[in-house]
Amino acid sequence: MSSLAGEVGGLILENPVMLAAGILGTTGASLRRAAMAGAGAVVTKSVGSIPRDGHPGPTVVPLDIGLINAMGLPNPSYREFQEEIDIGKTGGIPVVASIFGADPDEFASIASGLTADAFELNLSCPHAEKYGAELGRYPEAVQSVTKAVKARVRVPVWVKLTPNTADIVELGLAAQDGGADAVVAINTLKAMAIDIESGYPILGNRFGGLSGPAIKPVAVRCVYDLSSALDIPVIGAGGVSCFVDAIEMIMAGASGVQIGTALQRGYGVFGEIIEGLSAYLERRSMRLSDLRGLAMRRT
Amino acid sequence: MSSLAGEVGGLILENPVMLAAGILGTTGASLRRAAMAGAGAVVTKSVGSIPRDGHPGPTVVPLDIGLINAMGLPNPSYREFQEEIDIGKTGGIPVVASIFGADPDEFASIASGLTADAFELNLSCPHAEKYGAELGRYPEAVQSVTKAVKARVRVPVWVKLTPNTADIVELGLAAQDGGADAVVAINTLKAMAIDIESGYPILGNRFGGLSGPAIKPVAVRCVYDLSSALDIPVIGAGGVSCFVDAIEMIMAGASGVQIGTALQRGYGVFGEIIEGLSAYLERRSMRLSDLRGLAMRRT
Amino acid sequence: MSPKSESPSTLAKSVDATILAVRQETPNVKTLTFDLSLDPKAGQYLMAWIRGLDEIPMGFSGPREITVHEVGQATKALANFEPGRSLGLRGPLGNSFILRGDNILLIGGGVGIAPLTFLGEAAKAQDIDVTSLIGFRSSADVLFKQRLEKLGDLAITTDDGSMGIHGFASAGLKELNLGEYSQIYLCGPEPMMWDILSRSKEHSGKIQVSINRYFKCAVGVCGSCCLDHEGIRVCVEGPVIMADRLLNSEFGKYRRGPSGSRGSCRG
Amino acid sequence: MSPKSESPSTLAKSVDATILAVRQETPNVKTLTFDLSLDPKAGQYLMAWIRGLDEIPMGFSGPREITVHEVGQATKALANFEPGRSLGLRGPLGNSFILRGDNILLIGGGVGIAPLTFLGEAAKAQDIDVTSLIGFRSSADVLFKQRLEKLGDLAITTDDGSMGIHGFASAGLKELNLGEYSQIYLCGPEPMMWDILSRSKEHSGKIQVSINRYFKCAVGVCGSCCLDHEGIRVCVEGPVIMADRLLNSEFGKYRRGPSGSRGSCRG
Ligand SMILES: Cc1cc2nc3c(=O)[nH]c(=O)nc-3n(C[C@H](O)[C@H](O)[C@H](O)COP(=O)(O)OP(=O)(O)OC[C@H]3O[C@@H](n4cnc5c(N)ncnc54)[C@H](O)[C@@H]3O)c2cc1C
Ligand SMILES: Cc1cc2nc3c(=O)[nH]c(=O)nc-3n(C[C@H](O)[C@H](O)[C@H](O)COP(=O)(O)OP(=O)(O)OC[C@H]3O[C@@H](n4cnc5c(N)ncnc54)[C@H](O)[C@@H]3O)c2cc1C
Ligand SMILES: Cc1cc2nc3c(=O)[nH]c(=O)nc-3n(C[C@H](O)[C@H](O)[C@H](O)COP(=O)(O)O)c2cc1C
Ligand SMILES: Cc1cc2nc3c(=O)[nH]c(=O)nc-3n(C[C@H](O)[C@H](O)[C@H](O)COP(=O)(O)O)c2cc1C
Ligand code: FES
Ligand code: FES
Repeated sequence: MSSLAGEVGGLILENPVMLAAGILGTTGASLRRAAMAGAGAVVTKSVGSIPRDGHPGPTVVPLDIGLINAMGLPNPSYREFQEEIDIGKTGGIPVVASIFGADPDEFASIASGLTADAFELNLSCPHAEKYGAELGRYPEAVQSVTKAVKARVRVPVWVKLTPNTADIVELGLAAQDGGADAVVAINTLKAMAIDIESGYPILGNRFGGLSGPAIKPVAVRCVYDLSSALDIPVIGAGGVSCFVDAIEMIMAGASGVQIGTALQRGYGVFGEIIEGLSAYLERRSMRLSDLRGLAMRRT
Repeated sequence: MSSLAGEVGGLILENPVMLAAGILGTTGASLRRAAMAGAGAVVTKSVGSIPRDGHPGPTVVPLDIGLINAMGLPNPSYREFQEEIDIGKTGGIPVVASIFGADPDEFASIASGLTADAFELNLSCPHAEKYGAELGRYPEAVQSVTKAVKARVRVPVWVKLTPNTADIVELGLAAQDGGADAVVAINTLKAMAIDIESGYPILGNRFGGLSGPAIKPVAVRCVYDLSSALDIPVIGAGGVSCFVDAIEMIMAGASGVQIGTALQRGYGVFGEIIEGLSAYLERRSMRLSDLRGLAMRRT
Repeated sequence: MSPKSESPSTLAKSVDATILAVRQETPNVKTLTFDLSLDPKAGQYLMAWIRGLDEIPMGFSGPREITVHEVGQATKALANFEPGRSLGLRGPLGNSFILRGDNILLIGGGVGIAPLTFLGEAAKAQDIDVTSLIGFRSSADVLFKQRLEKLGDLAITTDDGSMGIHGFASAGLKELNLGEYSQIYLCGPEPMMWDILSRSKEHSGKIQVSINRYFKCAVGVCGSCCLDHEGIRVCVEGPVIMADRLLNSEFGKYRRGPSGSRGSCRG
Repeated sequence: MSPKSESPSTLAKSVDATILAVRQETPNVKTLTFDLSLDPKAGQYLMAWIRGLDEIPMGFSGPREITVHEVGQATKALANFEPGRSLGLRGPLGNSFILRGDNILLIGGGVGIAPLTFLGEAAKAQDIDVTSLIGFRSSADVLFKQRLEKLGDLAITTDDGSMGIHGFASAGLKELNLGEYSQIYLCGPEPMMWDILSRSKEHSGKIQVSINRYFKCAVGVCGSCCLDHEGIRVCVEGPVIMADRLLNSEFGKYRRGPSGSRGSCRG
């Protein structure tokens, strides 16, 4: 069987398929379960400095084309969260802590208060006031937050980028300049759904973030653009539901692939994607590195 | 039957459902056919100052969730196009000329060289170098282009906005400041698809614009945000495929609705949407104006 | 854990339903009947969208009804809905109770009686013998007494002795021989269920338990409802879980609140 | 025009096919056989994606083959594909010829013979009588002579008289009584088809014509292929169109190029 093992963003992984931030990442047990289902690494729910209950319901709108969510970054605060990370670690694979804050200091203090295999900076959640994309849309903020965290931790730092921008490459370059070990693209697209029976916006928070199959073409484009312009690795996320999607992301230049909304189908997606990827490589006698960025070489 | 007639962006329309720019809008005959199928107005293919053949094929990628296209603004130039507009006019409804240029002067000179019921300024095509979103992502450019066209024509001027930005409201306000009579939201999302058999980006132009059901939640959010912030009307476009979608757009604040990708199902979509809309209003004894912006009033 | 063992998540969209009737069951419990059926199986639940306020999980107490216990803002609002008012329903969601054998026992308390009654009625329609043991604080809180009496033997306990056996539901256990029943179904407040479970471990292979956790997405992605130590996504793999899987879980020990932080399971 | 009269557009995604065999038919025409069938009906087409270059429409000359006339960059590249090489195919697209009656006539020229031959073979399999009239520049250009001979009567015309009747295909018309045939199928260069049509207007209700326009999207949205004056989307409502709809159209008069500007229909 073709080996899928290798380095991704400063971590050595059994395979490049990971659990995305905020997906079944609130408890150590669910992180460990993703590990047991075959994930190469897991990213936790984004945690901040104080406990948050999140937005009122509905928090999701299930659609044929994907999901709109406005969870609102519920989390028990990083202080209470170390325990979950430690339980997650018993799954035997790297646990990446996703964190969010309102400024470089808050990010840095959370990062220094947690022990994890890597950090992912959520500079991209589109539906939480003062956090996420409200900072992450500005290259200067991306750079300064990255720099502040890098100065405080010794593990790899990934920066998760927002597609709600005219130029994601600008944001990626800012992360790189700030010293990021990798960028993760993409978080959700700012979106909304209205109930035509009542006229109410469906989400409790009125608007939220679109994920799932609908955003895959946007994500692939972002990964391609970032991979073409950056020197650091790009980790792809957005609508990956099967091994074909994973290959598309890798061909666009992704070093690793994160799975979010597809977990609706259950933890089995990890096995399916990993097996599909291996079988594809074997059938073509290719290595993973042959696939990576292939689309950039096809002209 | 509930009347769907009313003013939309300075035009009096039989109904608010229109053909979107670039969809079956290259010939006068196809514009007229949309009119005969029930459209309230038609927008032409975007025309520029010199003939363009467009990008090499593939120009579209059909997906379950929508379509990615990179036509590349093929058009015979505005000089040759007046004839098609005139034929389109025989359909008996307003014909809106969509135009594009690289700067305010080019826009203005095209607009003054054409006779149409209104102009729609394409400041949002995501896949043509020097045109569309490459200008339209900058509020200053949006404002100056709008102003230049407004100074030269006496008919309504609509500005079509790009969702490939961190803040579409900024762009909408710029259009309003420039004197626009309405904004149209949204054009396509910058996107890409890669063939996993060969590694080639599928589109001849490598990347293109995503349209169809996938982008409706993004479009609804843009329409809602714009309607909340602007004084001028907002015309909604993006993934509207049935009357339910049209109602959602109108509840988000849209004065009119444009149909693009759904024309894949044939011209019959106009009839379906218009009938569905009328029946809905009648069932609830509501007027169109009761629906408009309802979501903003539901808190 | 093989993927096959996971129940597929149900992708239900919100539909608009109108309240046809509201029945006051006890001082703080009401049953709402809808104008449409989501065709649920007993044990499944829906997400009830109270527009402008919140969306909360509710079990079915019948094919087109839910029974609401007023405990906070959302349940109070729901309980105050008048007939004719509409709301959004997303469901049916989750797995369901599975009928096994021809002689079943229902054990429950509080509003947990709701799904059990729905199940008992379905069982009865299939000629299965139904015995029920239900516990409440006081006689005023007793729910669905008549519906359950129609199904077969019914034992009631009250904490204050105002009706039936004096004591917790577990007090009624003594009068029953659990070995007799082909399957046992449990739903009620967590401390009560835990009390029953810890006294009947040897039967845990035939006890189906409907449990509550904090649900947000109800489609199995957000992680809010995950149950330690297996990481069971209760919203899609539950709410019905075999008792033997619960014995070594967080169940009866703690549960998570909306932020994900651990708290008392009495909440 | 009622929506019912429109053929539904076919949403085909690109599949990867490998060339199994390449047959040189004439000096500038080759037939490519694929390793898979898209299960087309005669008259339908596919979009052939020559990776890195272009995507172009091609009719089927059989269930798993296309016949390519080298006229420009894309067709030349395609004709030079070696067996073993792969390409992307999107199809089958568009409507198809419809067999009517038991005695049909095929009239064509150039590479337009390709879909007619596929149709004739399908007709023969259903015991329909097939007569063919085909026209070429010269004997070296004659295509599918053997395949058509097997089907029934075959008349050939050449512009230079090097084979068969001397003259255009219309010269062969005189020898046929069009009234005899249950249905007539036409495909070839536009001036030739127009020539035939204008000489057989009284039969236009039973002539099915496969036409070419400039296709870009092939899903019926871009407007590139629309035919005046009805605005027929040839890519999804065609390529086969009844002759009576063509008589008052742009057909035979002009056609649009890639920019949408009108040009000669000889292009
Ligand atoms: C599968 C399932 C089925 C249920 N069936 C019923 C039923 O048939 N009848 C009934 O009355 N109640 C039922 N509940 C409980 C009901 O959902 C909560 O009582 C309700 O959400 C409380 O909302 P509130 O705003 O009124 O109270 P709050 O003041 O918000 O909370 C009161 C209590 O309810 C819990 N709770 C609040 N929100 C949720 C939530 N989204 N998910 C789970 N627990 C929550 C809190 O932990 C707290 O302990 C069920 C819960 C689940 C998970
Ligand atoms: C429904 C349909 C079926 C066809 N079937 C066949 C077939 O079986 N065999 C065959 O050899 N040819 C067929 N053609 C024609 C073929 O598509 C063109 O010859 C080819 O696209 C030319 O591409 P090129 O790059 O080689 O030439 P170019 O130099 O680009 O153009 C040469 C000529 O082909 C026409 N053309 C170019 N591109 C297209 C296009 N995308 N759509 C339509 N016309 C185009 C141009 O108008 C020009 O007149 C068919 C066309 C259509 C519309
Ligand atoms: C319910 C839900 C919760 C999410 N929570 C977070 C989060 O806490 N932090 C974060 O960076 N991204 C979060 N995301 C975004 C995902 O990690 C991912 O970037 C996005 O959903 C696109 O991937 P997908 O299409 O595979 O879901 C969340 C997404 C969903 C659907
Ligand atoms: C094939 C195609 C061509 C298009 N051409 C144009 C164009 O020329 N000018 C323009 O402003 N928008 C163009 N658009 C964008 C549409 O007008 C519309 O904004 C977008 O497709 C979203 O609507 P839809 O989802 O209903 O298609 C085009 C879209 C498609 C799919
Ligand atoms: S409630 Fe979100 S995973 Fe169960
Ligand atoms: S080729 Fe685009 S509409 Fe026919």
